[in-house]
Parts: sequence; C-alpha cells; structure tokens
Amino acid sequence: MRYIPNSPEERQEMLRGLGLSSAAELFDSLPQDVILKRPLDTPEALSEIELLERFEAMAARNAAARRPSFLGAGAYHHYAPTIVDSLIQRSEFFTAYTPYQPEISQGTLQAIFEFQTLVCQLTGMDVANASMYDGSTAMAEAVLMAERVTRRTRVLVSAAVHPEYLRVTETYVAHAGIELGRLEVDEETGRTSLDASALDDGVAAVVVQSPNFFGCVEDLRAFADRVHAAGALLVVVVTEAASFGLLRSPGACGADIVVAEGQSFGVPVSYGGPYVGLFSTREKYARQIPGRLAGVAFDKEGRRGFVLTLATREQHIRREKATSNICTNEGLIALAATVYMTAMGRRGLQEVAAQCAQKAAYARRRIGALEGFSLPHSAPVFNEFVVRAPSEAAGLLRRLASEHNVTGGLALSRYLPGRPNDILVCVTETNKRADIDALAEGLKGSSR
Amino acid sequence: MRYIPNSPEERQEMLRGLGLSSAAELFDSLPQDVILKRPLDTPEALSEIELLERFEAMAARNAAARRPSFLGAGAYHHYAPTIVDSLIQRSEFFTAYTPYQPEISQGTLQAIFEFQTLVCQLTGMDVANASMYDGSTAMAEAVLMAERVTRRTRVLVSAAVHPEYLRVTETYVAHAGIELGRLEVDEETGRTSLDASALDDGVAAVVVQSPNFFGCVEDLRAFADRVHAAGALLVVVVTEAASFGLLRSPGACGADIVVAEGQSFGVPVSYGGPYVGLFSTREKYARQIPGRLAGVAFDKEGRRGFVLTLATREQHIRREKATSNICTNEGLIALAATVYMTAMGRRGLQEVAAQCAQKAAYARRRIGALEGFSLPHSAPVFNEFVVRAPSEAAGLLRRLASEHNVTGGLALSRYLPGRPNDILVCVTETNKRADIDALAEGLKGSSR
Amino acid sequence: MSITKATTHVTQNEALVFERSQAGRRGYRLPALDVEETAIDDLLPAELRREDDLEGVPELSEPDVVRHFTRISTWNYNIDLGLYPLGSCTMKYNSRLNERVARIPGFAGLHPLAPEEDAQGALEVMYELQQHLAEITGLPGVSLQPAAGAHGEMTGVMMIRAFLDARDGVTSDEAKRRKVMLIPDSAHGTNPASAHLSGFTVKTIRSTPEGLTDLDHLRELCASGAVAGLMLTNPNTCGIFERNIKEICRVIHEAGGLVYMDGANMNALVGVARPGDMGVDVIHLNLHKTFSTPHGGGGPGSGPCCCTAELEPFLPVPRVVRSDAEGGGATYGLDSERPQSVGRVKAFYGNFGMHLRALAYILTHGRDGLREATEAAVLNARFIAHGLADTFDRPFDSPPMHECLFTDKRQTRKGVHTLDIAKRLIDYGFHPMTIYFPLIVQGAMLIEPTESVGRAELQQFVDAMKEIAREAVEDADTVLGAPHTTRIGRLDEAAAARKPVLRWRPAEKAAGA
Amino acid sequence: MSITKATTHVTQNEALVFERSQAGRRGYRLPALDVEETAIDDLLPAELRREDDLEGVPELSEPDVVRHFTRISTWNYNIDLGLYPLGSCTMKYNSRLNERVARIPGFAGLHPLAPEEDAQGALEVMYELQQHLAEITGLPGVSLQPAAGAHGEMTGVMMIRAFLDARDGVTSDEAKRRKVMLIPDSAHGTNPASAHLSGFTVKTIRSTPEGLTDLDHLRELCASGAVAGLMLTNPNTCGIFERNIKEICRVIHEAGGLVYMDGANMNALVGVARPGDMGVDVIHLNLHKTFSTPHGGGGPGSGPCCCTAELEPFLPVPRVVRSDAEGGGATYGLDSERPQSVGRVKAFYGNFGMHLRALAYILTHGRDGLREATEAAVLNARFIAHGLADTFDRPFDSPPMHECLFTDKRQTRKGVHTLDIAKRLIDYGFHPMTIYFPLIVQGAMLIEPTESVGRAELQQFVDAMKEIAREAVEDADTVLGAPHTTRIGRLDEAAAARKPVLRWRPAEKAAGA
Ligand SMILES: Cc1ncc(COP(=O)(O)O)c(C=O)c1O
Ligand SMILES: Cc1ncc(COP(=O)(O)O)c(C=O)c1O
Repeated sequence: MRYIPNSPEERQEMLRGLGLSSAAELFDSLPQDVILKRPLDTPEALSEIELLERFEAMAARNAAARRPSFLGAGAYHHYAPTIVDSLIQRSEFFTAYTPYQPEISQGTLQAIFEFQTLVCQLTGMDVANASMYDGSTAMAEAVLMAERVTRRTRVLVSAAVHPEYLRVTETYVAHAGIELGRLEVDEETGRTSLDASALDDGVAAVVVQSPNFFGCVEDLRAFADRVHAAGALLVVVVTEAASFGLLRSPGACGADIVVAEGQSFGVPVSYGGPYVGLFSTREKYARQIPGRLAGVAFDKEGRRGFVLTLATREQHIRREKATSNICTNEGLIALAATVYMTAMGRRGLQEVAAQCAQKAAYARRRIGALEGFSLPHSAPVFNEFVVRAPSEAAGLLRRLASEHNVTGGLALSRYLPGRPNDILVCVTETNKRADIDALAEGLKGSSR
Repeated sequence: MRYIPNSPEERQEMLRGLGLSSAAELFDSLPQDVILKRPLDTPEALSEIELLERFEAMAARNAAARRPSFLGAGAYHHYAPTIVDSLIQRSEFFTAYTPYQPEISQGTLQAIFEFQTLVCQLTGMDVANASMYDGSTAMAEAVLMAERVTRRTRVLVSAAVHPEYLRVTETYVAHAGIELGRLEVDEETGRTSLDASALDDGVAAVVVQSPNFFGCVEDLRAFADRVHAAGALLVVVVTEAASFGLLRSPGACGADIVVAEGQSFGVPVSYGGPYVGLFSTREKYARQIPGRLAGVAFDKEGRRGFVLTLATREQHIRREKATSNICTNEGLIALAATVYMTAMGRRGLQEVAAQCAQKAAYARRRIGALEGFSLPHSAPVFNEFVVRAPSEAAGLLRRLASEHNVTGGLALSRYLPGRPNDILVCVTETNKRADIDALAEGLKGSSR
Repeated sequence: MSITKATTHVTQNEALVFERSQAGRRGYRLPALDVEETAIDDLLPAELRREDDLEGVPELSEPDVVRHFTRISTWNYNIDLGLYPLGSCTMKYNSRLNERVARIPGFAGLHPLAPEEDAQGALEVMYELQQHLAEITGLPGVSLQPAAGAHGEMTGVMMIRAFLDARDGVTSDEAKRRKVMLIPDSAHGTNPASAHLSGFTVKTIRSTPEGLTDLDHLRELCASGAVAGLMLTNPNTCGIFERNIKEICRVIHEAGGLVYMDGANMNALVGVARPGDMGVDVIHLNLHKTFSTPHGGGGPGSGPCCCTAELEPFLPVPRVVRSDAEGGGATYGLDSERPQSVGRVKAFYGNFGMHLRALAYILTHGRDGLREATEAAVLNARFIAHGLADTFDRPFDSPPMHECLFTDKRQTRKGVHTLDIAKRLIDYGFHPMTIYFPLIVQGAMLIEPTESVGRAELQQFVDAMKEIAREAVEDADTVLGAPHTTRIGRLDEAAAARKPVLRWRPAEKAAGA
Repeated sequence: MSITKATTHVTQNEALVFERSQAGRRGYRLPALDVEETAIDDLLPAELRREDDLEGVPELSEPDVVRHFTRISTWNYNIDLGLYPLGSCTMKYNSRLNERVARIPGFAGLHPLAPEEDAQGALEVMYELQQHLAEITGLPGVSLQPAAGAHGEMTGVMMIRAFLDARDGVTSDEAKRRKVMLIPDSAHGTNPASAHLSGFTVKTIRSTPEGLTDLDHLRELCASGAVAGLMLTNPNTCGIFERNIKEICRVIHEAGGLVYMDGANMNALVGVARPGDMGVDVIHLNLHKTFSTPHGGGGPGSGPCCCTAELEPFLPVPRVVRSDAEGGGATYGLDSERPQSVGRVKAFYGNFGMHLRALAYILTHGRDGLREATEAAVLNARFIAHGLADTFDRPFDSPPMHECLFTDKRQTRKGVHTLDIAKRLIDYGFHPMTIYFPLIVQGAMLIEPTESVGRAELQQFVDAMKEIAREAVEDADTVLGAPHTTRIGRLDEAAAARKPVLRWRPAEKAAGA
C-alpha cells in the first residue's frame, strides 16, 4: 500500500526483531472469537487514475452544481479569492492538529487569535471562541450557555430561525431540562413579534435570527431592551455572515451572545459541510463560553506568543462538568474564514455586502413586477427574500431547472407545509444581472 | 491594484519624502520625447471572477483537450501523481530563483543535485546538468558541444530525428561554422542507416534518436562502435523519456552525449511548454557541458551542502566564451520531473514503460489487422509506431475526431509531405483498452 | 550522540494582521456592480446599518496577506515534516489525492438544498461510505451527520437514551428512567461530557492494575440497577485491547443497558476485528483519525455513528437511503420520516467534504490495504514500546496495540517530568506525544506513531527518547529548560489564564514584531 | 538595534532521496494492465532492454516522498517570505490566480500537435498576448517562442543577422558580412554569449563615469565600419535610463546597424515609455520578470521577441496569426510560410504555460495597473537609494530607476566586502541583493525591490543595511562570519569546484543526515 512507508520485507524484519513470526501475532491479545476470520467485504484498491475517474463520474451526477443558483437558506454562494484555498493547503496548516504544544504551533495559534478578533469585530462582541461545528450547533450551545449563565430554563426561539437550527437545538436541549418556547412571526412584516406576556422571569434567553430565515432584518435593538428588562439574554443567530459588512452588528444592538455560520467567508457550499460556527459573547461571560480559546502569553525573555487558555472550562479537564463536550472543532475552516476576511479586508467585506443587497434589490424589483408573483413581507431585507408564486413552488422550481437551467431558490414547503407557493430567493455578488433576468423570465415562463 | 502593497496614499507620502510631488517626476531622467503621452491601449483590469470566466471560455475552445488522444511525437500523455503538482506549488520552490545564495537555497540545490543524479542513472551517463529549455535545444547544444570537444565541424543527423528538433538545431548552428549532414532511414526497417563513406575524420558527431521519430528503437550499440572508430561522438536523442524504464540506456550502448525531453516525467503537455531538456555526458567532458551544475560542498563545520559549481563555463563569467548563453533554465519543471521519478521510483518507472509497450503492442495488433491498413516498419518499437492508411491521413484523422471523438495520432504529412497516408500513433499507460478499440473501430469507419 | 534529525534555521517574525494593516490597502477586486444602484436608505434604514465602518478590520494587499499566513505557517510542526506521535489522535499521512477529490467542482460547488434528483452523485458518495463503515464495524445502521468524535458520542448516547425510553415505555416518567452511564476512569473527557449533555448521570468504573476495565466493579455497579449503558474505548486509552469485551457487553446487556464504544482507536482494529462482533451496540468513528481526513490544526472532523439494526430507527435524520429501480439502476434520497429518531444533530448532512476524503481513503487502500494499515500501525507502536521498554516506566505490561503508554516515574527522581521530556523532544526534531492522558496514569506519555512512518524515523525517535532519559540524569537543566531551538521558549500559560487576553485591541502593540 | 525581522527556529535535516531509499517501498499504483500481455521477448529483443534493473533509482512510499521534498523546501527563502531584492531579476509577487489559470484542464491537457481547429482557445491566448506585448513595447512584430531572456537575445540578434544579410545581399559572402556587435561593458553575460552564438564578433563599449554608454566611443566604434548592431539594456544594468537612447539609435542606424534592446529591465518602463518609440528595432521581454511568471528556482522563463515591421519577416516560425471571417468571428492559426524567418528556436510554440500567466497578469492589472506597478517599482527603488545614500558608496549619481546600485567601497577599509554584507543580510531575515554585477563596478550591490513590497519592509531593509555598515566598523568579525542563523554556514565553493562531485553514488554516505 503506497501510503505505508515500511515495505512488507521491512515489516517482516521488524516482526522478527520483536520475536514474532507473523503480523497476525500482533493481535494475540485479542480473544480468537472476536477476530475477523475473513477479508473485509469492501472494494479492491483503486489506483489514482481509477479513483479520480470514479469521483469525477459521481460528481457529474450533481447537476445542480453546474447551474446558476439562487439557493441560500443557510449556505451561500460567495466568491472566494484563490489565495484562500492555496494558503489553507499549506501542509503546515492542514496536516497539523490542535496546538497542544505552543512552541511548535504558533502558526495555528496566532491564526486562531486573529480569527477570534475578527469575529469580535464583525459581531461587535468582546470574546469569541476558536470555532464550533457550524451555525446550528453554535445556536444550541448558546442556549445551553444561557441556561448556565441565568440558571433559568425557558428559552424563547423565534419562528423565523432557520428550521434546521431549531431542530438541532431541540436535540441538544432535550435532556438539559430546558424548555423551548416559540415566538411567532408577523405575516405582514415577516419579522418576529415578541409578546410581553411570554417574557416572564423564567426566561433564560430569547433567540432571534437576523436576517431571519425569510430574509427579513429584525429590529434587534427593540428586542434587546425588552429582553434585558426581563433579566434574560438576547441570543442573535446569523446564517449569512456576509451581512456583517452592512448591517448593524448584533453587539451594537445589545446582543449577549452572537452565533453565526461562517461559511459565507470563503468556504465552498460543499453539500453542507464542513462549515464553521462563530460564537462570541460579552467579556463577563468569557468563562462560560464553550470550546477552545487562544490567548496571549509570554516566554521568559518576554517574547509574545499564543496559547490555548481557560482550559478549565473544557471536557479534557472538567469532564462531565465542562461547558461543552466539543474537542475537535473546525480549525481549518476557521483559518479559511480568517484568510478570507483578511484578503477582502475592511473595504471588501463592505463591498460584498453592498453588492449582495443591491443585486437582491434589483431581483426584488424584477420579480415583484411579475404578473401573479408577490413579495409577501414588508420588512427590509439583506440578500434573501420570500417570493409568493401563483402556483405550487416545488413544481415551478423543477420546471425552472429543467426548462430554464436555473436553480431558482428554495421551496419553503420543504420546511413549512403551510406555505406551498412560497420561494426563498437568495442573491449574492456572484449572481450576474443576466442570471437574475433569466430567473425572472424563467419564473414567468414556469408558472402555470 | 491589489498586488501592490503600498496604497496610493502611502505612495504619495513616500514621494513627498523624496521631495517629489508626483509619480510622473520619478521619470524625469527620461527625455520628454520618449515618454508615452497616452494610456496603454490594453484592456481594463478584470476581477478574479471575470478573469477566470475569460480563460475558462477560451479553454473550452480547445476541443482536443477533451478527447481520448493518441498523439505523441515529442509530447506524451502520461499520468502524474497528484503529489507532483502539490509539491512544486509550495512557494518555497516555485517563487524562489536560481540558488545564488546557497545558505538559504539548499532546498533548490539539493533537488537539482538529485535531478542530476536521476538523469545520470536513467541515461547511463556520468554527469548531467541542471536542465536545458527542452529536448530540441538540448540537441542543438549537444551538437555545439561536440564541435567544442572534437574541434571537427561536420555533424551527421539521422533523418529519423524529430523534424522540429532538427529545425531548431539548424537554427542554432547556422552561424557556428557547423555543417549538418543527413543519415537516411531504411524504409523497410524504419531505422537509420549509417553509410561508412559519410563517416570521415571531419565528423564531430553522429546524432540519432531512439526510439526514433517513427517509433523504432535504433541499434545504438552498432552505431557507437563505428562512430567511435571514426573518432566522432555519438549523440543520442530521446523524446519519450518513459522509454528509459525499459530500453537499454544510451550510456550502456556507448553514447557520449545523451539529450532528452523530460516532459513525460509528470509534466502536462500544456500545448508545448514549459518542458525540460535533459543533458548528460561522460565525466571527461564535464567542463564542456552547457548550463548550470550543482555539486557537493562543505562548510567550516564539515556539514554537507550543495552549491552551483564549475561556473567558469558560464556566460556570467566567460561571456562570449561561455559553453552556452543559457541562464534561466527550466528549474521548476526539473523539480517536477524529480518528484515524479522519485514517486514512481525504480519499479514505477519500469511498470509505466512496460504498460506503454504492452498497450502499444495491443494497438499494433488491432490496427495491423484492419483491412487496408498496414504497419510499414519492421524494427521493434516502444510505444509509438507508424500506421499506413488506405487514404489520405489528415482527412481521415479529421473524420475520426468529429465522428468518433478520438484524436487518432499525427498525420506525418505535417512534416513529411512525401508520406500522405502515414499516421504516427502513440499509446501510453493512460490509454484504456476501450480507447484503443475505439481507435481501431474509428480508423476502419473513417477510411474512405 | 548529537541531535541529527533537526537543527535551527533562520525564520521570519511576523506581527498580527491588525498590526500590519495600513489604511487604504486593498487585497481584492470585485466585478463592477451590474445593476442599477438603489439609494442606500431605500435598501436599509440607517438604524439597521453599521455605524462603525468596520473600524479595525485589516486593510492589506494580496501579497501582504500571502506573506502573513505563509510566514506564520512556518512556525508549525506538521505531518509532512515527520513523525507526529500524538497518542489517541492517529496523526497519519493526509493524502493530497483526497484533497483533490474534495475540490472537484461538482462536489465543492453543490448546494446542500439542491433537489435530490440533482445531487445524486453526492448522495451516492454518502451511501457508499455508510455501507463500507457498516462492514468495517459490523454494525449495519450508519449516520454520517456528526461533525466530530464528541458529536458522535452525544448522538450515540442519545440514541441509547431514546431506545431505552421506548423499550421501557418511560419516555415521560423521569423517575423510572435508567439514568446511569458507566464510564471507565481512563476514558477521554468527551465521554462523560457527552453523557452529561445527554442527561445521564456518570458513574466511574475503576481500571485494574493491568489497565483493563475492572469486571467486578462493573458487575457491582450494574447490580445497583438503573444502568443505561457503558461507554468504552477499545483498545482503551492505555492502548490495550479490552480482552473481556464480550463478557463486559454481556454484563451490561443483562443489566438491561447498552454498550457504546468510543471508536477513536479503531486504527488498531480495522480489518482485524469488528465491534459489532464483540457485542457493541453503537460506536462513533473519527474519520479524521482512522480514515486520514486532515486534522486541519484542530478540525474539521467527522464522527459517524454506526449501530445495530435494533438502534437504527433512532439514528439522526435525515438518513441517506437508496431505492433500486427494478431493472437495475438505483436512486438515492434523504429520508426524514423516522418518528423514533433522536432528531437532527447538525444542519444539513454532516461534514460532506470529509466523507469524500474518507471514501477516497477506503477505495485507495482497498480491502487488503485497510488491514495492512492496521497491522503496520500496531507494528510501529510495538517497535517503539520494545525500544523504550528498558528506559521508561511502563505502567501496564499487556502488549500495546496501536499506541504505547509510558510514564516519567524513572525520571522524576531528578525532577524531570513528562512535560519536560515532551519539550525536549522538540529540540530533537519531533512533535511530542500526548501527555498527561489518560488521567489515571501519573505523568502519562501516550505514543501513537501510526502506520505512516518508516523504520528509520521510529529508531530516531527511540534514540531521542533514550538520549533525553540520559540527559535527565546527567544534565537535567537542559531538559528542564527545553525547548532551546524554537522561536519562542516555553510560554507562561498560568499567567495567560490569570489575565486572559483573548483578542487584539488597537491599544496593544506587537512585542518585537 | 537588535534583529527584529528574523530569528531562528527548529528545522528538519534530510538526506538525499537515494540515501532514504529502501528496497521494496512503493509510492505509486497504476491500473492493472487491461490488454493481453505480450511475451517480453516478442516486445523487444533482450539486447535492446535495460540490464541494470534501474539499480540506484529510489524506492520510497508516498509519505516518504512528500516528507522529503517538504523538508528540503523549508530551507529555501522565497518571495512569499518577504523582500527578495535580487537586482536585474524582478522578483515580484507570483499570483496564485495565475497558477490556477495555467492549470485549467483545457490548457494543461492540450497536446501541441492537436489540429488547429481544436486548439483555438490556446492560439487565441497567444495571439492576444502578442497584441498586448506589441502595444507595451511599441514594436508590432512578436514571437512568443523563446524560452527565456537569453533565448530571446539569440533569436533577436539572429534576426538582425538575417535582416542585414538580406538587405546587403551578402548571405553567402562571409567577408562582406557585417560582423561586429557592439555591447556595453556593463551588459549581462548572456548578451555577448548570445551574440557569439549568432556568429557576431563582440566589441565592447565603455561606460561613462555617469554609468551611461559612452557616445564618443560608440561613434568611434561605428566609424570603423562593419557594425551590425548594438545590444543595449535600458534602463541599463546600473539601473540608469540611457537618456541618449534616441541619439544612440540614430548613430547605429546611420552606421547601417540595428539596435537590440535587452528588455530585462522593462519593469521600469511599462506604460511609461516604449522601446519602439526610442528607435529600438528588436527587444526581448522576460515574462518571468516584468510579467511575474514564477522564477521556479531557476526557471522556466519565457523571452518573447518584439520587433519593427521591417524585421517581422525574420521572426521564428511558426507565427500565430489571426484571420477574420467576414461577418465577425476570427479564427487563429499557425503560419510557417515565412521564407525569410530565422527558423525555429524551440520545438512547438514556446513556454505556453508562461504565456497564460503573463496574459493573466496583464488582464488583472489592466491598463492603469500596469503603469501603477511601474511607478510603484521605481518609487520603492528610490526609497532604498535615498535611505542608503549616506551609508554606502553610490558609484553613479544619476537617479535610479527600478533598481539601485551601491558598492562596498566604504566598508572594505575594515576588510568587509560585498559578499560579507550579503551573507549578513541573511541573518537580518532578507535575501541578499545581486552582488558583483554589473562587472564594471567593483563590489557591486544591485538592489531591486520591485513594486511587491510595502513601506515597512523597505524600511526594515534600509535599517538592516545601515546596521551592517555599523557592524562592519565596530564588529567586523560578525559580518565576516555570517550567516550565523542558517542550517549550514558558508560553503567552500572553491573546494567544490576543484574536485567536483556532481551526482550521488552508492559509495558516498550522508554527512549527518
Ligand atoms: C479516545 C477519544 N475519544 C474521543 C475523542 C473526541 O473526538 P473529537 O476530538 O473528534 O471530538 C478523542 C479525540 O481527541 C479521543 O482521543
Ligand atoms: C540584464 C539581463 N539580461 C538578460 C538576462 C537573461 O535572461 P534569462 O535568465 O531569462 O535568460 C538577465 C537575467 O538574468 C538579465 O538580468
């Protein structure tokens, strides 16, 4: 096997050196009755040429990857500068592991520290961790953290939070003695409405997403005041990180915990992963934060370096009392996001956000003007919005794809059976005007 | 411009620091009448997205790149392990230059030393240089070197040498007072015939290619004896380096100078370049060799390192008396070849060669059996051979491509108008049996 | 003996990106906006827009960015530089071919919400990987959704929770619930943390002097009733195979519990023995260990769960399923109609990019190569164990599997501890082993070479360790002061934790950068 | 001041691949042979087959190979680590985007002998690049065939040879031929070497105390007749623009000769001034300098020739041509019907992969960016010249263009020479400048920062040079012994040349590897 350095002959010699005559004897400490007596029933080895052909053939069956697309809803098509991938492919970064030994891991550690800082800058918070699995698990961890901080057990979640994020959170809290309540969405505005009655002193946190699942930008400021008045925490969820370039930061709006999906920052959509969860909060909650943290440290000569710190929160020390069970996180994806944020930089992040919003506005105008189509929600949006079609959305989108070669967006019925005709359309800087026009034309042509 | 670190503002400050008020003043030492008074008439800047779209669109117009191909004749489709490209893309290798400062260039220098050694091992010679531009210029340099060594001025070149190599050599020697003679090819065997009469004492060298342009393996041993008897040098040219894995080395056959095209060693065909010229010779001629040489050196503590050596042969010191005018060579391609030879290794180079020969033999059987087609030459071949078609080759190949989607080989008429119906077919380890069968079927179907 | 594997060389210092930033620099370019511009206030009212103009976010040119990350990267040790013997982490070779596969546009550019009929290739990849993992573990039910090992643990124990509640019909009644999860004291910290997160009360099982699970103690704990299950790592974190595994499973099953196996150490078993054949009910695999997906400086990972047919209904949704059209040809789909499922543990379907790499690993090795890798990994660990047996204290003498465990007992006399030995290894050109884990062994040094290293380098490692042992006696200060060859020396982690600085702020300036 | 830019860090030693080789190791796998096997003797008679079984060629696994080349790579300084101020080499940023472009399968996988109709995209790339280079140089005839600068020189002077012979109708008669090629004493060694290769007799022109071509000497040499032409670098190798360029060209033209310009220093002129407008007849460009194609540790390069309409018929064949179909749409083709051509200088069409990168560079910069880069490059050189003016001897005081020239004159008093200063720069974290070139300046230090470096690092360089100047006085030994921070110290090049060891042989074993 070409990945194994020692040749069969060398291994024989090594066995002899150990006083063994065959590799099988290496497993003598296993009872005979657990030993597998046959070869595994997996395929024969493939050469590089054959392997690439197999995967290319399978990839060719992913027709959607070849079409202009207006899908968003938690995964976004943004442009990633070429240097993002070339830098994360340096073996110094991608083959290393968690920086347990800081003296020979400063590259990883400094990058994590830079990542934490960038996340704080964009979310408007004080402290960020080294990453969570993704946005959905970050939201679940935020709910668990809110319980730890407040010692309260009810959490109100906006119905306009990404449905999959909600499901994941339900799974995480199922055994944590946390009860999830629901905040309805105003049909007209598309925004979450917070009824005072629900906000009693049993509420640990209120969770809202902005831009929310329907693309509407929530009035976080208003939430913050009322949530804090009730002694609860405001948890803000962001699935489209590109919005940080334009929208007021959750921190500036009074959020206590901000979680986000970082995929928009130079990470391919890659059929759903690997992505990276961003998690940030206020200074005072630093010791309640889940996951890894890099911090500044100095050596005897006073030279600055970075180390993993506040480890007493973590599972390898606190075990069942840890703030989370997470160990391996999304390091390399966090690095990709760090390179992306640095390469695009202050002005680039602003321009991407502006182009997304501008192009979405153009698409809204085009589609809104279509006979029979409407835009049900009145609240301002960033780059996603709901379109109400004259006919059943799923079928319409199928025709759009097959007849007009455009992936037109998401049929909300996938998650919300009660909204059969609604389509969630997402527009980014990668969608050309011509694609948007084709979408509009196609929608018209495909609606029957 | 995003590749320029200093911002416009920073550059203004720097100008002020120099007592200048505008960038234009940087060019005050130029006479006004040579200053360009208008912007260049080249296109406006493109973003990454736009640039990639432009090149992808142009690449899509290279239909031949998407077809099974049996083209060889100096450029060969071989498989390159993925690690070849990933290793040469390390910035430590590809952004560095000629290792003028050995203390911070040992990576490049050791790789060159390894390249030189591998070239010697494969060609069966004592000394190899750090690379030439390609096989064709390496042949020209070999002819010039033969003149330096022998002080004779006539060079006999086999008519079975790659026609483009011959043209290049003609250009190089046009002003060197060297006269090129021609050795005819035996129509029946396809091998070069050496008539004794031509081998007088004015002959500096005899140049033969093996496998030759028609794919036939020459009897080098026989050449060597007679050439040496005449006091001349035997220069052997190899265009298909994969053949080293199977054929007796030119060195073992008595060659004095061996030049080869190294493209077969992990280098993409890339429409003709960049490739890499291999150049090796006997110990005694080391100081006559053109181009760079890396050699062993030690520091004060006796630690081994490598340096560029015997520089007194080169242009930067000897100027017009240099052994060659070459300066920049094909360093990175030589590295790619080094990684390839190392990754395939002793057994891999043998297996590639064996598979090429086996598949070529199969193709010969299939095509030779086709009604109306013949194999005009009787000499043994490696992986290329001439097929004589019942009709004009160029048209036949055009039909083969359009109707059967196979690039069937090279119409020899491109170089040899006298051979209208001949096709040079090349088969490598990358051609599947199914492709070969398709070729045979296609040839039958396309011949009218 | 002098240090031959490593030496020192000039390296670049580099400040933080924020310290490097210069107003006005640009490292990007976008195509010009190609639609009529909408007045900003019509897009979004001012109160919803950022006010801080992204103050503090870096402004750099492309070469600045490339140099920054290239420079800091050179401070990292990594697998492509040599042996990286972190015990329990399986730092094996990361194939470039697999990286290439993961970047094929048809996969990297595929949106997770694309209609299933337009994503058949991706679904096939996941389905095929599930099949192979089922065969390798001997457990037929597979979900690729968990993003890492700990995530897989949580998923697995939640499945146990759901199964028991369904079986015992006590979904509602807290009191009657089986709440006790047994975990050996040698277990990895994520085990109790995951059990806790899933609502279990953790009870700890002692290990025997041999480093094995104490069967008597296990029986005792089971007797007390209310046992939901056991989380066991096998080979355990001491690198020893739990030879009583079948009996252990029997005891748990008789007590009405289920057995969860932590598969972090499967690199010792692939192709040799299958957890399903041992009586295990559910396991997680670490694709970033056993199946070589890159560790990426801390992640991403992938922690698929494999389980018995009994437990399959409880796996997370959606499941990737296959339906065969009569007359051959199969189509793949996502199925969320699993009423008993524990639910979702992650948005979408898991770390698909890692699934691609793991499948590429399995297909590249092939049936025989998978077993060959296991044998080579165990052999390498044995080689080291053998080489160091006379020099370092071995807490247990059962033969090690894919990793071997030593302690600093013989060195502490002179005040040299595991941490010092680890730091000194850096000067010898190696990444240190895992230290102070498992917790039950004082001054533990857990060494896992994997199959990806050759004999010569293994010998260099053995020689280095012996040399350090000698230094510990003859020249302790050299060891205590190590490392001596790195850009920066040992960092004061205590001080860092006392006054944590977790982000850059404009005030702070770079020390010597 | 202490050294802040660089320090030392642990690095791996590594032997030669041959010393690492172990019989039986494999790093490759091919698909099984899928055709009936022919008996080896029927394939090839034994006497034509290898007998040595490739003895000595390495046998290694894939991880062995990856580690070998990764380890040795870390010993290289490179552009992505920082300033690489090799004068005359234009070590500018190498864009990753261009690397990506060159690897697009439709280009990388295209065979050079593919029928023209199936290679239209590649031909268009070359044609468009030719157009842009013609505009940039002001010279309409372009061939992309030369593989490097020296190759372009040879091509250009051969074109002059052919043109003159045709014009003077003396192709046959040696005696009547114009044989004298004038070359300034400051020229790069490739100039005389290329002239010689093309059958010219080289006569050297003196430089003036200002570092310019001596016009009187030029006139003198022209007077003697038989002058075929002049090879001039502009800005010249002292980094100074030849302000008399028009007069120089006039003189040569009046003498019946042609002017060849070595375009290695075009990074000082792109978008600002055009050789064609100065009277130059033919020039080569170094795409691997001015147009940023990677230097690759010594190559590949690309050295296109651009010439006047008069000289165009003499360009190498084949030419890449465009024919416009009426009604729009163009097709591209290869034209070899050029009876006056000097012929081929390379198989196929040049280093196409470099053509792709250079075109990507031109399109990414755009019209304005090209000029901006030139301005930034000259500005950076001026910044350094200004910063070092008081510390190092400047042989000429004309304002430098894209590179600046100093000497070690003020330092030699204490025995410190250019070589020592260069080596000491390594300890300060920089790659040294070009040294001892041009030859006319004793102890020359030619510094070319290019546009790809920021102000802060330029200042670090200036500070380092000043610090070294101080050391040269106060602590000469530190400078004479430099570098002190590298894996190996100064190597004995003299000994290496005396008994050259140019390849590994089984006998030789690795010293400390
Ligand atoms: C024994 C053991 N169990 C569980 C884990 C947790 O796996 P992960 O880090 O992928 O969450 C690890 C990895 O560190 C481990 O070594
Ligand atoms: C002034 C000058 N002329 C010519 C050359 C030769 O160019 P190349 O190395 O590409 O052959 C160089 C490059 O070193 C140079 O600096």
